[in-house]
Amino acid sequence: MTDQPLRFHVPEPASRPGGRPDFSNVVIPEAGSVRRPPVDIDPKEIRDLAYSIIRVLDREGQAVGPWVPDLDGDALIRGMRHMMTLRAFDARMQMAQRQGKTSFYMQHTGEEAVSCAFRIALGPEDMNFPTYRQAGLLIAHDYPLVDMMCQIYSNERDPIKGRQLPVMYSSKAHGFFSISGNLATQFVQAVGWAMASAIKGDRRIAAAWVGDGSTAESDFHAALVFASTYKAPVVLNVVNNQWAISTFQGIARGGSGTFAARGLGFGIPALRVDGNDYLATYAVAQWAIERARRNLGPTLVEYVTYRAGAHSTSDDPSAYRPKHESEGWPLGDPLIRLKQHLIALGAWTEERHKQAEAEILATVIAAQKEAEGHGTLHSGGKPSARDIFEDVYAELPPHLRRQRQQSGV
Amino acid sequence: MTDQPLRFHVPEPASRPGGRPDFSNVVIPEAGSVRRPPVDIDPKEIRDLAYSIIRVLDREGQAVGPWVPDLDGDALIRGMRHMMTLRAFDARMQMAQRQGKTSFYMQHTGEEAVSCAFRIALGPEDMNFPTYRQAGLLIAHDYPLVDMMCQIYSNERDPIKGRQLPVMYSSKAHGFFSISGNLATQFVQAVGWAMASAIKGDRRIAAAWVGDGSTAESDFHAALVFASTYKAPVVLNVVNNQWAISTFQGIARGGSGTFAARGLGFGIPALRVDGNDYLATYAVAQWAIERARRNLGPTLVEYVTYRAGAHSTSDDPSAYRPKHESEGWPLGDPLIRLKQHLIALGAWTEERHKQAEAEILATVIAAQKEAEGHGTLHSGGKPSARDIFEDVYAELPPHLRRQRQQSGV
Amino acid sequence: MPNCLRTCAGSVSRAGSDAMARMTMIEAIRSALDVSMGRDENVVVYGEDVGFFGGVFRCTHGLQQKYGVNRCFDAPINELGIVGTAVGMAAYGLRPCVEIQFADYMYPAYDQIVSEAARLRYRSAGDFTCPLVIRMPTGGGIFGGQTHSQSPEALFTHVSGLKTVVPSNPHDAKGLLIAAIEDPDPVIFLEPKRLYNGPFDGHHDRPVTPWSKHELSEVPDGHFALPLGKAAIRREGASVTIIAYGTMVHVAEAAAEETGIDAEVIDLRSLLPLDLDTIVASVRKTGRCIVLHEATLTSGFGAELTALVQEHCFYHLEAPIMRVAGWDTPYPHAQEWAYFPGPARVGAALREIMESR
Amino acid sequence: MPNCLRTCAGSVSRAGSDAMARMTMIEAIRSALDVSMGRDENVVVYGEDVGFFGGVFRCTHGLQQKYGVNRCFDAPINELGIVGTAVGMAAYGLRPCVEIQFADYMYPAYDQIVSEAARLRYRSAGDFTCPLVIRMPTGGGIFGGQTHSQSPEALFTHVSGLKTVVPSNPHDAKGLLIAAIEDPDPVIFLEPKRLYNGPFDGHHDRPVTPWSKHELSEVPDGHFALPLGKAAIRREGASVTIIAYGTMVHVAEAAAEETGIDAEVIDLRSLLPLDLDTIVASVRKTGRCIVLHEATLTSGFGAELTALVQEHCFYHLEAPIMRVAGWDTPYPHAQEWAYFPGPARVGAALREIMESR
Ligand SMILES: Cc1ncc(C[n+]2csc(CCOP(=O)(O)OP(=O)(O)O)c2C)c(N)n1
Ligand SMILES: Cc1ncc(C[n+]2csc(CCOP(=O)(O)OP(=O)(O)O)c2C)c(N)n1
Ligand SMILES: [Mg+2]
Ligand SMILES: [Mg+2]
Repeated sequence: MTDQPLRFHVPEPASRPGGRPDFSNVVIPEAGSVRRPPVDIDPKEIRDLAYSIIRVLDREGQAVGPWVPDLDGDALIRGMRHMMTLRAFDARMQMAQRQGKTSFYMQHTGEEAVSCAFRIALGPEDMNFPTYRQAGLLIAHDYPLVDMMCQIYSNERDPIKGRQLPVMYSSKAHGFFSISGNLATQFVQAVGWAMASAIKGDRRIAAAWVGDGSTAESDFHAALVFASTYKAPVVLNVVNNQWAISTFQGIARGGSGTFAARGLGFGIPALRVDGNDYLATYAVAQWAIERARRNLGPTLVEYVTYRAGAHSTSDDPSAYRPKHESEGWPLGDPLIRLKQHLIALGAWTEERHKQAEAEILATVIAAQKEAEGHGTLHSGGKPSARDIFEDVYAELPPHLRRQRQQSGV
Repeated sequence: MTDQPLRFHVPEPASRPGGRPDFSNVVIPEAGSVRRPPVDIDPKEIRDLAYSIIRVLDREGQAVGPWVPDLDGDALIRGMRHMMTLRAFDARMQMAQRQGKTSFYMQHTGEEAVSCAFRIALGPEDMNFPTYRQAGLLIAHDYPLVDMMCQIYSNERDPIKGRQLPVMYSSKAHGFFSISGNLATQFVQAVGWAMASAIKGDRRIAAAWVGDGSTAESDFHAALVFASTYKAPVVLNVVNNQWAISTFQGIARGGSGTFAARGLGFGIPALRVDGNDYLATYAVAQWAIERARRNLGPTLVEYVTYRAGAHSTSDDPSAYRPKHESEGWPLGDPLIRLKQHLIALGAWTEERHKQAEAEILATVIAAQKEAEGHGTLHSGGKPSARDIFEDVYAELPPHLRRQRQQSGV
Repeated sequence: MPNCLRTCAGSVSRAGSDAMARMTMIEAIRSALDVSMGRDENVVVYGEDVGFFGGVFRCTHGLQQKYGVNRCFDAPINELGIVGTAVGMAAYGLRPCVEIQFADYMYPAYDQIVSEAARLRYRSAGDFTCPLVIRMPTGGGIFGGQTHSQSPEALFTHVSGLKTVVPSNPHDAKGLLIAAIEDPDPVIFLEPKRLYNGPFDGHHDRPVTPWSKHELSEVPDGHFALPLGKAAIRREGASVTIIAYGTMVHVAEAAAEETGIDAEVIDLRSLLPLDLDTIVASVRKTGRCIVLHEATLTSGFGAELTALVQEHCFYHLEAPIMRVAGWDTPYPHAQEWAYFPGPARVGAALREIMESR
Repeated sequence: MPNCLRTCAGSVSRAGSDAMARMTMIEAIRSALDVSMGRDENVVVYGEDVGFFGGVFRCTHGLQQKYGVNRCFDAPINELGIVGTAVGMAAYGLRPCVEIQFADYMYPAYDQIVSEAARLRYRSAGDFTCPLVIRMPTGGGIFGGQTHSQSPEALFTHVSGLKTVVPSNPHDAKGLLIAAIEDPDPVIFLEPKRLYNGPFDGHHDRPVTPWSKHELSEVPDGHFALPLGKAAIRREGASVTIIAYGTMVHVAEAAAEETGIDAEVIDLRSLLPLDLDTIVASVRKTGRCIVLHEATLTSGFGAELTALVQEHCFYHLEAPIMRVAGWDTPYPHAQEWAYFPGPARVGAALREIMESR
């Protein structure tokens, strides 16, 4: 017993607008310092990995330690180009939104490595259940940029007929599940998809995606419960980019120290990885994917990264975090780090980089031009108003037929 | 990669009807063997306690080790009487249901120690958010048996006016929150109540209750998230009685080994205790309550116990578990164990026990008689049909006034 | 074919044996699951206690034993997870048919139902689909109190992308459930639990009749599907139309018998899609209409029926459409029979509507 | 008092300053929270991004700075947890006023709202109560697509124990929100987000008018509460009654102006409790009725309004009641203006109903 009154505790970020960026609480182990256990290890033996950060690229751009993946120079250059494409794509679409060509856009700045590297580790038959910040999964799988843009413009060629907010892509053929917009709902669906594959005795696995803030949602818990119980062949990805709109990750994380730790309470092996390190991200993804594929069950992976841009085109981060916070982010920029590594490898030069940049920009601009030929949100080709009534059901029921008639379309 | 097809995994209990009870997977440490850390210890230091079982009473009925609580003989005798009262109450109400005096009943057999001991450790101003299997919280706090029975009979004296299923008690004055019937919903409400106390700078704490099966629910996760983030002064109790109706605990627990482990992913200290050991249960409750009171935040406690009876009067466990499984339960019966301890202490005799049993039965029967004087579900005094329309809102709105009129009551 | 199914039954599609058997509603549901699992190995069944034990109402009894633990299994108590994983499975290509133990416990799954299952086809323009059935026992009359008695159908009919079905007898339960499982879209399948073991006319104080005495307990043994969206006229009448579904169909029939009023009783069977044609034809004929349900009145499905009837039959109506429904309160325990809209209330409404104008 | 509030405003209770100020809807909501927090230290405000930042729509801007982190704070992204903890706080004796970032995200909290907040008083016979306000931006018109545009009011009006309020202007937003916070029971407070910064008449292709040009942006500075359950007549008329709420009030007014039809426009303000007297008096006078809402048609709140009007005004109706509502589909993005029930659709309905009979 005590005579002290209780006090309410609300976690606060280290710094706010006007303050200096402060990441002193992000403990970063040396590259190469975290061990690489075999994939069939007893989860109990690697609980500590949920509190560390697996890193491969050191400060000099060298790949070091047990997690160095078997990616050759060509593969890494391809990865580099994927990330550069995503960044160029973001820049053009952000601008297109500012120009009023669409209603909304969400960038990936600083997080490109996560989805680009993961996609390379995954098989073509597998399925991602992404959030709105994993377009790298499409780009690294050669989904046409034009199709992405047509979706963003909600134009006549939009594969989903103008029905969804920009960036809410869907492509079964590219292993990219339709994005919901309701946070975390798909995390548990990924587990169900993986269960189905196991029930059928197939070989396909699923990858679930969620942001740091969204781990607080109930669907995250449901996913862990079902994945743990049925040992579903699924990789449970948490992209910790430090922010959920204006809310710092401490609000969702509470006292656990890391998001990876959430897995421990379910006996799910959990790894934490430097999400700005393309090689480490790939290596960890590969490890988790192999576990799923070998029927060893789910793995939880936390990607430690930083959302360098605004949450979306509706957001202005200077209202809630120091203006230059991103410059203080200790894990750097994924593109610069991979570029440095490629140069250190001798597989790349500043010149080739500039060339690639120009080339990629040209490709993106060409795609944009083609997409805009099919219309933008407010002008040119549009999906039909009849499309409002289609696909609610496989067949139009009588009441919708009446309504469509009434609508005069 | 592998050529093996995936296989679906569904956990199975060790034994089914026709088989022999098998609890070989329940690892039970020696009484007295688990250390007792100070309440302000860093949660990181006691992660192992989530995988052990704190026990005080040894096989000879001696109280041993660091968790022996400061309960004198009189206090223990009171505890004994609470548990005996609950068991007698259960027997009478079970019978009353069989006699058609009410629609439904749920027993506590084998779990009496958990709620009876916890209530003694809690303060009078604190609030429990119970499930339907913690009537010990009322009995150990001297809530009138007659009132409980009137609720069970839904009669004219039912404090909640016949509105709820039997055993869904409610008493603010006795720190017993209205039971919902929807599993786990109240777990997170307890956290909110505790947050409110902290916001106000009060000294009251909350206790949340949930069953092993119900930890799978989303509200459990929400509770952990909010309790962890706001360091709410709450004790999060999981009563693991091995079964959720016909479903063994492995379905909810999955690969984690224990339910206490769930707390670790949130940085919430988690203890596991022998729920059939009145002393250990009291001691652990006290430890967790002190943490809350001293503003050190939430504690998760898993009570390892066994549901010796049916889930409810609608259930027949012989359809899904070995008929005599309860006899194989390695933690014994809480009443027998405390009785043995009291006798070993010299504070109790077989004779006094028999006497007490008779006395308690007489008290329960007298209460029953009194309660039945106010009616049972199908005969005698009833709540008014007008009560249907009251308390939906503080004031009767016009549409309900019209409906009441129409109903002719 | 039983006599009372003679109208609007739609085309019954049937494969396999034409043999008939007497079944309770529980047996009919189990038979539908059995037949579906036998024909299509993509059909999987899970939920709380549905595996080894076979469900608290025994609707899945024996299925795990017959089809294996891969096809019928116990789920953790997390309705969100049950439906959420089922959405993923359906997207994979399975046909999950999951059970929510009581409709009162579907709320935790509501987001997955509304935001996910119902909209997947639409938002992916057909790229992904969700052939999923969610079964749940519904309705009162068993002294279940507030959390074992609810009728939440209006919470589904308001959601575009869902179909909502409520059988009133074993025959329909089997035919509709098979159709639901074979449907390419998510179907909410509400099972009036008071009907599981016998038809219930609302007279709680009279002995229960078993299904075996009711002609609609005669159910085809093998595969047969009833189309979703076709109502049945259970009783023909000229003076007033009663629109009902589930348990209330039997209450309506009883009230018509008892009052001697020549009421036509429509059993909707499917609320969405709705068989508006049958409703409109009947009300235009009778000129009077009573809408019945157990669910609370305000914003209940009866409101929609009333709105449609007044829109389509305005010039034929001789009296205001009346609604008889549960009072706008939580479902009470002790006062169940003062709450339940039984034959007395329906009879009173019949008499009142016949006096109008 | 602005002219268009002259009828049925009910008794306005006001304490403190009588000074008036021009406010947007956002400012009015913020002012209501500010006034409430200032008067009663039991009022606490939380939700996703509502603390330091002040909410994605800025409705709570400055409150954390003014009242401290104990009274206004950020919540984890878990709507169940937000409402679930608020139920516990309300039972403790606080008056939580929580924000759900968009109404489209309330589904995860639906169980806590329906099974818990709404029934706590009832099931404990008043032993525990739940004075709780859940604010949420609702409705379309901002190119928000399916998850930023929904109008789920009917999912609340079907739930006994809840009150549901929808303001259409800054004046009402403040008065109703203060009343909601002071109410002893849970209140769902739906904020039509298209109205946050200006009245919107449905003409998306015309320049936006700011609130400052609208007389209902004149809002008392200090405390004032509008009673829940009193509608307002926004436009008097003799030929037809339009029942609307939220954004659709402005659409209705525009359609009446444009068609020149002498329509009476009722702004419900509170859907439950409902001001049936005002509705009935108006429809008995006009003999015609159109019900409007943005929510999908089937089982929308318009169905309930239609059912009530036909019940209470049957003998006064000259034509079927018409409903104009969102189509029964998910809310599309590109086709927003073909979907939104704007002045063209309402105007067509007005013309059609005037031609009936
Ligand atoms: C169920 C639900 N609640 C709230 C929102 C509103 N919302 C959209 S994004 C977002 C923040 C998500 O943060 P995080 O999960 O960290 O992902 P990030 O944006 O950082 O990638 C919020 C609160 C939503 N879309 N869905
Ligand atoms: C939300 C919800 N889902 C399902 C149920 C039905 N149900 C009642 S008790 C029960 C089992 C609970 O098991 P457990 O949590 O272990 O508690 P115990 O009965 O063992 O004390 C179930 C599934 C319910 N009451 N609420
Ligand atoms: Mg984030
Ligand atoms: Mg249990």
